[in-house]
Amino acid sequence: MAPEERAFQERIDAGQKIEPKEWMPEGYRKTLVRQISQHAHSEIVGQLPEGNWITRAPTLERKAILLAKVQDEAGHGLYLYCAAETLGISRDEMYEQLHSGKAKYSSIFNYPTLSWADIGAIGWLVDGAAIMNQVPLQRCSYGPYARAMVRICKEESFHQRQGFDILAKMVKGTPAQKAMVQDALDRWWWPSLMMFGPSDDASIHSAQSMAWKIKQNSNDELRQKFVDQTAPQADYLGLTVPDPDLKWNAKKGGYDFGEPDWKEFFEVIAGNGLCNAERLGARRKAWDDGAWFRDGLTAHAEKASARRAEKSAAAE
Amino acid sequence: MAPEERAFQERIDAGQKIEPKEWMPEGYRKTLVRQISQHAHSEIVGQLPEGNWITRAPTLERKAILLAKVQDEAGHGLYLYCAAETLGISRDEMYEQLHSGKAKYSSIFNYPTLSWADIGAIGWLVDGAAIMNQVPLQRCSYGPYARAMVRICKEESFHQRQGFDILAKMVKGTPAQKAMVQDALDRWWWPSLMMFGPSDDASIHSAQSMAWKIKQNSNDELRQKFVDQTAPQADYLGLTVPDPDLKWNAKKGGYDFGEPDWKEFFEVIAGNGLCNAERLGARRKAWDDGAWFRDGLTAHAEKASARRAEKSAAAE
Amino acid sequence: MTTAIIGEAAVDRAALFEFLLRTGDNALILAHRLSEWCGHAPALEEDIALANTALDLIGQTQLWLGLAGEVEGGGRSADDLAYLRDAREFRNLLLTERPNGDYGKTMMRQFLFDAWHYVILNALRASSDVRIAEIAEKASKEVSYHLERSRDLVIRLGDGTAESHARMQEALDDLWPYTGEMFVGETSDEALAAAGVAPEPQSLKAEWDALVAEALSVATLKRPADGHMHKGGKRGIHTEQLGYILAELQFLQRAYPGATW
Amino acid sequence: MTTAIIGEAAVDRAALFEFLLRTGDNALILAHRLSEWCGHAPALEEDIALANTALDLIGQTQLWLGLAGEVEGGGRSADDLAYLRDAREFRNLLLTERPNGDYGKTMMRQFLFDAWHYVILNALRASSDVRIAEIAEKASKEVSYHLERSRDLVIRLGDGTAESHARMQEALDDLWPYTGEMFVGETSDEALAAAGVAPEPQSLKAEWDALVAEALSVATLKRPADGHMHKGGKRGIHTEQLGYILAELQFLQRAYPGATW
Repeated sequence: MAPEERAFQERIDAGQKIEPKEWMPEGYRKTLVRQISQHAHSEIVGQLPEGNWITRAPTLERKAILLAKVQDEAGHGLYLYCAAETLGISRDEMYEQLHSGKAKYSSIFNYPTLSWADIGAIGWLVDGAAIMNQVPLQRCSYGPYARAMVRICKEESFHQRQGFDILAKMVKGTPAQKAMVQDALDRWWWPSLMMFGPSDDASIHSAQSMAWKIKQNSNDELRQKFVDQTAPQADYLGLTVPDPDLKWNAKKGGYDFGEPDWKEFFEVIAGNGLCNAERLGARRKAWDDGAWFRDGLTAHAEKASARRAEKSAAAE
Repeated sequence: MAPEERAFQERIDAGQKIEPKEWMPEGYRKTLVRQISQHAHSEIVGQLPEGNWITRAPTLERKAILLAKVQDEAGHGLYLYCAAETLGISRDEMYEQLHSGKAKYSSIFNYPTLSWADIGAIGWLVDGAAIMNQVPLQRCSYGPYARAMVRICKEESFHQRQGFDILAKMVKGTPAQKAMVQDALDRWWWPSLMMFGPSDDASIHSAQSMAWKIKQNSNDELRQKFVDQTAPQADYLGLTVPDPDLKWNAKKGGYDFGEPDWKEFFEVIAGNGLCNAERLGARRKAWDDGAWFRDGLTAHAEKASARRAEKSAAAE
Repeated sequence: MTTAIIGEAAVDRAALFEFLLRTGDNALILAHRLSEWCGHAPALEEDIALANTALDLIGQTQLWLGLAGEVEGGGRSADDLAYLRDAREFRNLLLTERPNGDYGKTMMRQFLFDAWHYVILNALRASSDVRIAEIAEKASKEVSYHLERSRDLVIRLGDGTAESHARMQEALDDLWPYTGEMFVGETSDEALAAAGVAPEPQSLKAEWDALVAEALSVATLKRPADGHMHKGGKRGIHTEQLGYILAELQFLQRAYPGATW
Repeated sequence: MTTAIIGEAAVDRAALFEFLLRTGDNALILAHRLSEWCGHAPALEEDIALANTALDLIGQTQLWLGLAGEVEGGGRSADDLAYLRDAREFRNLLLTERPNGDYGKTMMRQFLFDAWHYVILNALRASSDVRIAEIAEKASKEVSYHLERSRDLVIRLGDGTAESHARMQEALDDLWPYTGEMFVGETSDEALAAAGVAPEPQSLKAEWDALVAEALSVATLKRPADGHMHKGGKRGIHTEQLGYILAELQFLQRAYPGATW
């Protein structure tokens, strides 16, 4: 290990934050860029499955809450792109990677939202799993990312409660509403568990990320925590988790549960989810159709600054 | 009057039909092209206000009937374009005139269809008025036009009955349905009366068209006939015709009725109806977006005929 | 007809109800159109701004339609009015239901509406009906920000590239015939104006004209001539667009009648 | 579960109901998509042909869903089934709900569906359930004409200009992953096949493959590789498109419950 690398690791071990202009190993920078931009892309693509129900939200109040949520998510995307930019990559480069398929976004957004209960389930399960992943990131070694996470986690836990509230209202409603909720749980349960990624045994990245304090818990630890938190909530809602192996294990003080269908997981990652083509297509189209808009703003800014220069030259 | 023109007029006076390749005055040809192509354009544009409700038709049966009707109308467009083509103008030229705004279509289609009752009202009133105009055209002096009209009139009267049937069902339904029907009558009554055109006193074309037996009745005559037929039907449906001046005049054996708002008529003709821009825009877009399609078919036809020629050359 | 005693003024309850429906329906339908952009805007900042504007408008819808239901006195909530009326009962301006088109058209529609919205809300802050004055007070703060944004974008895109200029001019020309309706008074407006509840529509035109002319001039866009103007929205005669908007907006309430969400 | 005695065969009533819903829903949803073209097709002859195809499909919907309601035995009519089920209860193939795209894509979707529709209806003409055999007899005549038309257009456009070729190839590539679902059997299919009521879905693949391969070859189009195939429609897991289709399709029945039209 080179001396500067050793010094870097010692600072991390001492719990110090790394800041943008400081020296860092290329692998650290690359890992962070990959992870933060993937996270940012997920926020942006994540607007689509929820946006799908804004125009059909069942009350004005629910519509307002969903609009606010989607707005927050776009805001999270913004912080995260900014955090990634401190590592020397531009937002346009990151978009380019998303649009070309080089960069990923969370696979969960390749599932369709098929009923209003899905909006609740996304808040409860998907945001719930995201928070589980993100809470430790508030203590991540990279300063800008850790600070972005503080703000994001606060809003996400608000979203999670709102999602749960949608479902809590629906299960007290008509039989059709309750069936919608159960159906949403049936469809979103396993994909949510898969959000933590495969077992760490399978991952080479994980050990290094742990050492760098980019990652602080194993995928399996977080998944266990998620199940332990979520299973009783499902119970409270009067729902059945679609896992026959789920049961309380008093000895380990947590739930035993079944293995997700990783074949499906890798299929969706590979682009074969029901919505992959539509999600990426929508983002590409938004970008391409918006080229004239962005060019217009740039041209105006140039004109305006030329005019200011002219004016100040004339004034001298 | 030149001798051939006199001979032409004598044939008309004798009730003979004029056929495509025969000599005819240029004015006769022009009048017919204008009238037939305008009629054809009306059938085509008329698909749009009705098409607006196909996807929302309230039952499968009503949807099927409406589809069949719209299909008939496109078919009428086809006969009429063919009839006009016998006068030496191509279908593409006629489209060009429509798209450039040079050729008109019936102004009635620039009103929006705002409820399902409008579909009934269009059948009852708009097709009803159209039939009133078209029945005499079966005896028009130009053979191809007269023959096209025979077929069209048969189908139109079928459409009219179907439209009336929609309304008859609705007025026996809920108060909301009955209100929809009255509202449709309120909006379509006057535009339907205007379909006969302004009073003939105002028209120079009319006298010549009558002499040529292109036109057989005055606008006012036909309008009177339409009101006489329609007012009792409104009564039968339990509806109120939105004309305070409408009343039976036993002496003349017909109804007295008020004057349509000709200012509105000329506004809509001038392009200022609620839907003018949308209707013409939709037709232009269909045509422009379809260019690659038509080019593809043409290219294929050329390839196929070249292949056939090659084959038959090889066979010799 | 019944009359409602508000402060000092007695106004016709039906006229007041109509007025509140119009104001609420404008906000609801425009918010719907803006929501259609969610995730599809040409820049992330625009996604955020659109969601924010739509959110403000939905909040205003709740207030206006809530008050409308109260004034009507038939026990209808804001949700009932938003979700259970058919197209003929909607009172929004035709402008608000125009399709989004490209982002420039959406912004031009927004600017033309915001300028009017800003002027009318300012006037309503002095309404003799304190409930209206209070809602207008809150809403006008939000709308002054909407106007600042849409004016700014119209200027930047109008005076941007040749293409952005052409798109903005086309948007302006297309939408212009839908602006006249904002200043058309119905008979019910006179009574409301007399009672100091709401301004007469035509009284807002000069200020709107000035706001629009200033921005268009900076944007290097040509103000279209005032030709024929479409109208009908205030009497429930809409374009064919509204029916499709409502089919989507109202689906859940219609498909699951009586359910609470 | 109850069983229905049909001719000689006793089949599971629920399985039969599911099968009839699928067949009816395919026709209904595809007809809806075709209807969206009304007045917008690239040639007048195409407007006529599309309306005609949609009309045939609506007629078939009435027959299939009518029989489905009869088999279910709960008093639901074809209209009840078409207008009062939500998206999760629809059983159509995802292919039928794909957006129209350009006219080439619409025709490619039609061809891929027609070829399958033709093959399955031919098989159903020999169904042990005479009611199914009768409907299939009628429908297969119509569909053989649909197939003739869509095959012809795919060929002419595939082997037309460079642009029409490129558009058709893109349409084919986009739609291909939605074709696998046609040949996926659910457990209920086995019982129906055993009773001679309906063929097993996978048994139709060879004939479909041959029909499609022949036409694509004449059309100079490249058959995509059989990669991942989407499925879900038969179990009510649809794309996000279907909800919007139903909001529009069902509006009047939902907004005016119990009214007759």
